[in-house]
Amino acid sequence: MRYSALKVLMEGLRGHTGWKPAWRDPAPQTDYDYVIVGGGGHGLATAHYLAKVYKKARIAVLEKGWIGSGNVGRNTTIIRSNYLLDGNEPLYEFSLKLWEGLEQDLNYNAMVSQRGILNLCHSDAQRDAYRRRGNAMILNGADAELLDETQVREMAPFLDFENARFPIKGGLLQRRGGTVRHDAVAWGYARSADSYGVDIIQNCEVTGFKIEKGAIKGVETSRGYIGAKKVGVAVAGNSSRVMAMAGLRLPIESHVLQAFVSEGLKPVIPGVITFGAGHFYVSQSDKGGLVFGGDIDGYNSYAQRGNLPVVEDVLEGGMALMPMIGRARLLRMWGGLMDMSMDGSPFIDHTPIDGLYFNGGWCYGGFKATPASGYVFAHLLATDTPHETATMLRLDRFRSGAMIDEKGAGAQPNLH
Amino acid sequence: MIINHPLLGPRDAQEFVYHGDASLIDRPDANAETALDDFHDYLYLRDNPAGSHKELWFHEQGLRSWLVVTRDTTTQEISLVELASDYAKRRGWDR
Amino acid sequence: MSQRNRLEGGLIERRRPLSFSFDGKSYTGYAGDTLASALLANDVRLMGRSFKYHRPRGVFSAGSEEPNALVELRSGARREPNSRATVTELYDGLKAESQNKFPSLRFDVLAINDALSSFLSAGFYYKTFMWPSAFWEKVYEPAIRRAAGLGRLSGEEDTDTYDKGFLHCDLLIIGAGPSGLAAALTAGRAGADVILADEDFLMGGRLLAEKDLLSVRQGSDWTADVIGELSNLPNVRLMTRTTVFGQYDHGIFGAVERVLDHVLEPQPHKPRQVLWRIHAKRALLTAGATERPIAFENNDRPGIMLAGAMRAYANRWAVTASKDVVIFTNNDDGHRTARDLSANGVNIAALVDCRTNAPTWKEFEVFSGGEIINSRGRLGLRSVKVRLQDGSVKEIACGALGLAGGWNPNVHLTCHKRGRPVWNKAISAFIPAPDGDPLLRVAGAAAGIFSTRGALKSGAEKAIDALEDLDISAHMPDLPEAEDAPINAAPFWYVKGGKGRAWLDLQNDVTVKDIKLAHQEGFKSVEHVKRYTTLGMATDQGKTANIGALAVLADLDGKAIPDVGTTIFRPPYTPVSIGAFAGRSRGKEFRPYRLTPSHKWAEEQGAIFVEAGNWLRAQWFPIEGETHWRQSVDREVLAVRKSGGVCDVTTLGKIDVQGADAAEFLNHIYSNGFAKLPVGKTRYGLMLREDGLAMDDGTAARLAEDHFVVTTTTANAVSVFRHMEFCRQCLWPGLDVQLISTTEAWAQFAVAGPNARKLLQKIVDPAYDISNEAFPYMACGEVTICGGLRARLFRISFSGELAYEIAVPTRYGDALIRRLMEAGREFDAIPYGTEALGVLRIEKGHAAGNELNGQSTAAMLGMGRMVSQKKDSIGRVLAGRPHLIREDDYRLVGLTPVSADSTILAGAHLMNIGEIASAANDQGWVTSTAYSPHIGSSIGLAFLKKGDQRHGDVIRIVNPLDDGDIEATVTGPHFIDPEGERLRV
Amino acid sequence: MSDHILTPLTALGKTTSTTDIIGGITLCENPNFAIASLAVRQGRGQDLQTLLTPVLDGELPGPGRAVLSESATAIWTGNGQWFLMAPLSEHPDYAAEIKDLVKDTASVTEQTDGWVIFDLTGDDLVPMLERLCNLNSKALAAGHATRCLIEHLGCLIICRESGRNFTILGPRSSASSLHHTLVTAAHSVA
Repeated sequence: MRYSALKVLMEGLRGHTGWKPAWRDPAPQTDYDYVIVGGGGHGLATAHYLAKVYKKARIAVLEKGWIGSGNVGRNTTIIRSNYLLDGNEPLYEFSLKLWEGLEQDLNYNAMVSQRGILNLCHSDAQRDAYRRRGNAMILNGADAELLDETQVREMAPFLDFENARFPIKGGLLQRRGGTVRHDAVAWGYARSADSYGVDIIQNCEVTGFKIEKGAIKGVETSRGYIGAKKVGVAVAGNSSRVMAMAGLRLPIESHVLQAFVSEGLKPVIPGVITFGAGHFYVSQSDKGGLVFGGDIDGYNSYAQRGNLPVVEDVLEGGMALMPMIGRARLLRMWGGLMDMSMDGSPFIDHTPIDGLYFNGGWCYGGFKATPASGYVFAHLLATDTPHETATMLRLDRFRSGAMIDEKGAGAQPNLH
Repeated sequence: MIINHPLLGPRDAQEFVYHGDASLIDRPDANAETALDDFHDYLYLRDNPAGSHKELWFHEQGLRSWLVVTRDTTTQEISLVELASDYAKRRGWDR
Repeated sequence: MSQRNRLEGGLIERRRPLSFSFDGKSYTGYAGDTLASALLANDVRLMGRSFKYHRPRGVFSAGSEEPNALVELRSGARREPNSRATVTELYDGLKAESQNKFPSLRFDVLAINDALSSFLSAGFYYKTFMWPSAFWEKVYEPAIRRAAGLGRLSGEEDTDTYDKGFLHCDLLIIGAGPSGLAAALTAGRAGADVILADEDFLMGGRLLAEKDLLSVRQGSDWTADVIGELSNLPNVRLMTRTTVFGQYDHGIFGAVERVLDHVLEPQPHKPRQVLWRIHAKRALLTAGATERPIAFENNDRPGIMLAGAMRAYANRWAVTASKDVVIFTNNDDGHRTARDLSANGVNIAALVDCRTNAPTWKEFEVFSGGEIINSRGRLGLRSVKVRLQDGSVKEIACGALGLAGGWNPNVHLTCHKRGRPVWNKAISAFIPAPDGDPLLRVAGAAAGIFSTRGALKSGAEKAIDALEDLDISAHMPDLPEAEDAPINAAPFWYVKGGKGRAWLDLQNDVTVKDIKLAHQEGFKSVEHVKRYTTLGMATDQGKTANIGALAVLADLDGKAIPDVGTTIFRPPYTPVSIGAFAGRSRGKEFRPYRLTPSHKWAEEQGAIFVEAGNWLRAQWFPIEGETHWRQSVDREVLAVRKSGGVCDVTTLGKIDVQGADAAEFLNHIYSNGFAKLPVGKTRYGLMLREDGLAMDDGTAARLAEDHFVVTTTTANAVSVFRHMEFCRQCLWPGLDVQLISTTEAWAQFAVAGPNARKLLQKIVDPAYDISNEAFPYMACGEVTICGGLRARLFRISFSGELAYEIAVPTRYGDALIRRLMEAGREFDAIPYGTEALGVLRIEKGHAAGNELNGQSTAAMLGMGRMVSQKKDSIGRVLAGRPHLIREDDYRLVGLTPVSADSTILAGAHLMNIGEIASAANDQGWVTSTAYSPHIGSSIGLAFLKKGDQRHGDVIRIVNPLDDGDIEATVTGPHFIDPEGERLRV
Repeated sequence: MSDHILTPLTALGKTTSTTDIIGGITLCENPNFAIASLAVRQGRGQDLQTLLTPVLDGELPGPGRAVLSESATAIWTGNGQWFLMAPLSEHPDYAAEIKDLVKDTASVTEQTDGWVIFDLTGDDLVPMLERLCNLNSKALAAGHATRCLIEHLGCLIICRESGRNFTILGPRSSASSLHHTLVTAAHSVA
């Protein structure tokens, strides 16, 4: 069923009796050509592109709970491609281009809103680093602008310029950055994948892999055994748990990242703004809530909740940057499980087991990468060769020393 | 969170800095044939368990002791806290 | 003054009238009123507009669960959007505006949405606004954003102050209703360290809102007695106006105390709110219960509210929403409301009870087995339509309708650690899982125990229980006789049938139809339904909405409610001001300052300061006639090269390393060797991370066989010390070595330039020979200066000139800089700041932060040979990985522009001449740049692929960000004195 | 130390100590403390104790404790680590004194200038301390001494009399920020 303004109008007149389920609720078949483990944004996007672009069939997405119940439904909805290193930037720029065509591709309005992302800088060294990054972005075909203090004032006059502990010296602006309605991304991909015949199977937890002579044969699930020629795993914070069932140890730790939303307010904040001298970034949703976040709690965790010190740290940053929000109220806080990798960059690669592929280590960069991640993972599953934008995202890069360390923080996940 | 320091008693986790899996104490022999692989596994690979986890915390805003904390990563329950130096010595690192 | 709807009695102070205004109109209320009760007293029912359809709305509750009566409180910079009128304590001069309306509350143009509602069904926006694609940001979204949102922020800095604090107790009791008070009494008498917190400005909870709960005496009297006793107990802390908003790990609770929100303006220095972090050994949740409505067509009009709230308004605030009231109930509690109101002289036009066997009363008519199926009244309720048991329909005129759909225990805090409540059939509600959390027990209505007697008893029992964990023995106090009747609620959630809309989530305008539509479209999981319809996402977090939606879903799936699932709550319990979380850390106090010992003196010199981490450092020292920073910096640089200058370098990290094995320890943490460093000598050292990349560089001076002083960069002082402690305690715990930071203890100044020695010889006491022979390059030692002051002298250089660093106890730093400048006058020595320091080190080719950025190998920095292969030092092994030792890796080089007048900018990228600028052709980037008065042009340091083999080449420096594209010659990184002769003179 | 010509400044950048009286609270910078840190060498704990007993007329304090004796104050600062404090005027080169005393049983480091020291007195300081640091302030008794965070600063707090008399050590370079914090908190509760 195609969505359109006319359709909405007609259904409105006939009491909405005509709307069909956005996706089917099929029982698992005995075997598939492709089984995607994880019904989050990345898994569903992978299924969509596998079916639509790579014309594959007999595809299933297995989700242990309800689709979109992971990080795609619990993040701060930001999209951007303002990365520095060649290992990352092409992938995220590819992702941003896919975002720009998403509504038409999916026939679903995920409210991709390119109102810009502004990274503030507070020192000369920080500006030098941003110039290096901005130039790298442009050289990779992305857009970037380096603003001075005056230009930042024009964009965001409500920032603290007069009484700031760390004065704002300027910022790196990517106008094509912005936000997307996060849940709708999962739903849009699910609906589209379903329309191409992909089986989306909810409440189906993978409990083991069947591996014979170093090759994958299928997966054990809470709904029985499902055979598969190829299995792709995209389970974010649960990567280590799931891959351990295949006997693999990963260069990944699971950490909690908290996110916050305020009560609804009339529009006050134009795009996305990030503080360069503290842990705080913010945007305002179409419903009016200030959506913000900061740093991860910093210790290994599988509990989808954080603790107060980080909340205070984030909001201290918020008040330091924009003291006008003091009388706005924090409405909700929640935590997501980040698959923090050892260099802060993701993996999209085959594993030592034939037919078993891994997509993870996204840290908190996962949401913005959803379309590209799905696309290039589908490419890898379909062709067994890495997509041109993801050639360096290998699992063995720490052995060779080819880290992709944007922050230069070294082998410590909670610093990325 | 509250970390029950073996010397100081309960202290707010805010005073500590987290470092990661306590296996980082078991630094491989740099002169072994397999040193490169050993150090790779040591520094980069993690069990990352959902459950009991031995991990390193540094009491930066306190007495600057490194601790080995045994914590359940699903419930955050802390079952054991010991001085890292004791833990390390017990594992034979007393040179 | 006319308070038409004010009744007799109540807990308000009639002797203290307060004047206030709403939407510009003035009214009067009494001390003890909330804004909501005062408006109702003045017969104001219309208080707001809903989020989506802009429907007229009035007050719905008497507490923090309020979805409708949200106002903009106060004005100017203090304007506070989305303030609940129901918990806003009335004060003299209070000003409130209604919100989310234009032009006025009575006439709001966006009410057009209501007429178009059939096209604005749940999730409609996901299905449209897609064509043409460019229109979303330009047309559709701006319109949606303008319409959305609720109140307006002032856009100005919040002028009030906030504070934070920490509390510790044995037992934290959350909620001061019957069970909370009984618990506090029990624990207080046992001598336990108790905190009793309540969000209300009076303690007592439902006891304040009810009559005849306690048969012995009036409820509020017992309450008064108990509070009296508790306030006299030194071990009990009573906290009113305090919301415990969240439960965190290990018994830590977040609470916000609204210290001065009930006055016009806080006094100077006094915080408006305080955020408390409460460390409780045990906690008891006695937060009571929230009444739930019954959904029917047009159940959202001003005047329609929760029955229990009506009762509270009548009993506590002596107010009724109207003189003619109808009650719609599915339980006996609704009858209690009707009787209390009628006893207060309110006309109960009818009591409609969906149960067929409802009790009857002489005071008013009861319709058993009846249902309310619709209502009238655009801006305020005029009548309700009742379907009687026999099917006939009757219209009843009334100004207010009370809904009594049973009660939901306030389980919120038990969910904050992901605890899941369980279904209780007897009261058809979710209650906390029994013994779900040893740290947080639950008593009273919050545990599903609705009778007053039960509440009192369970409160005391749970307190005894909790204290037992702490080996504190407590005993059952004498509790008053109290009502003990069950409410006999029949599970009845919404009226079936009817074509119109029946509201579940009043604020977000989610109706029964929306839930059905979501379900029809495959959004069957509760979480999907919430997210698709926005149910429970409003400022009230669905406190009165979620259960109704679950009931609708249950019917659609033909399941029982618990089988459909539950929705758990996240912190905060009610929304908390962002300012409170920040506390004192705002503006200039966001983070503490660190000031150098020469700060005072530098200020006197008119120095310009710059933030370096938390440090403030002098950036340059402008003198008479200098109008541009470059003039000052060039002058400072040239002066140092020509004669001499002094710079405060106290900010460098200093770590005292002592012990028999100190040297062996340094051998482990530095990649180069230290074992053989003689006493009285300093050595440059490079630290790698275990992954083989450069972590930090600095010097180590050997003051004695068993004593070194290690310096780190300013930026890495903390992390390097942490790393060294890690190595000491975790990796080599057997070594005899002790570490302590002395960064703060010593004021340290660099004295640099050809005349540095002459200058210092005027200060260092004659007993110490610092001639080139006696005190050569890299020497160090303890000396005395100025007639006997202990000092440390290091002959090290960052500038490339003959240079020393001299350190004295910090308290003498100010005196020393003054003495140094005085002694330097004859050499025209000048003070120089961090800018000149930067230029000097770039000219000399020293790596600093921009090069040591955590992405560089020793080889990239030209220090590959420093990594000793003879010993086991941190990072040596992994530094040998193939990618890190590849030949074509980046190398540090110098750059000078081909045309001297062009400027090199840090962050520009390098391309080969003739190749197009692209990522594929990228040859490297410029790390640091400066104008070198010594060279007479802009210069730069850069990482260039194979740079060490390309000295002399000309290369392109592209900077698309600023449309920059120039050519430069590649040189070695040392622009001055590559052989280092100047250092040794 | 002989009479050199340089005049010292207090951590707050003054030539004399600063005192603030806010309500019933008196806050006074105390520049007259010499501090030497002590870190026991491997396996020399007993020897160190023996050498120090005369100075402290007693044992070195254990975790969370301080010995407030006539001649010197000893504070436990970590595993096998202590601060020794004595009047600066009488002990201008305290670290050297102590080193001569303890010889090679411990590493000694001069810390006199590493800290700003505030004496805090009043009838009831608990409400103020509750606003400042995450300690059970009302339970602090004479002889308790512990590290704590005060407004992002790692401090050391010594209780001389429960609720009424405390000494707070903070990093010297942040003396004015710490001073501002203490004054603000005092005003907020005064």
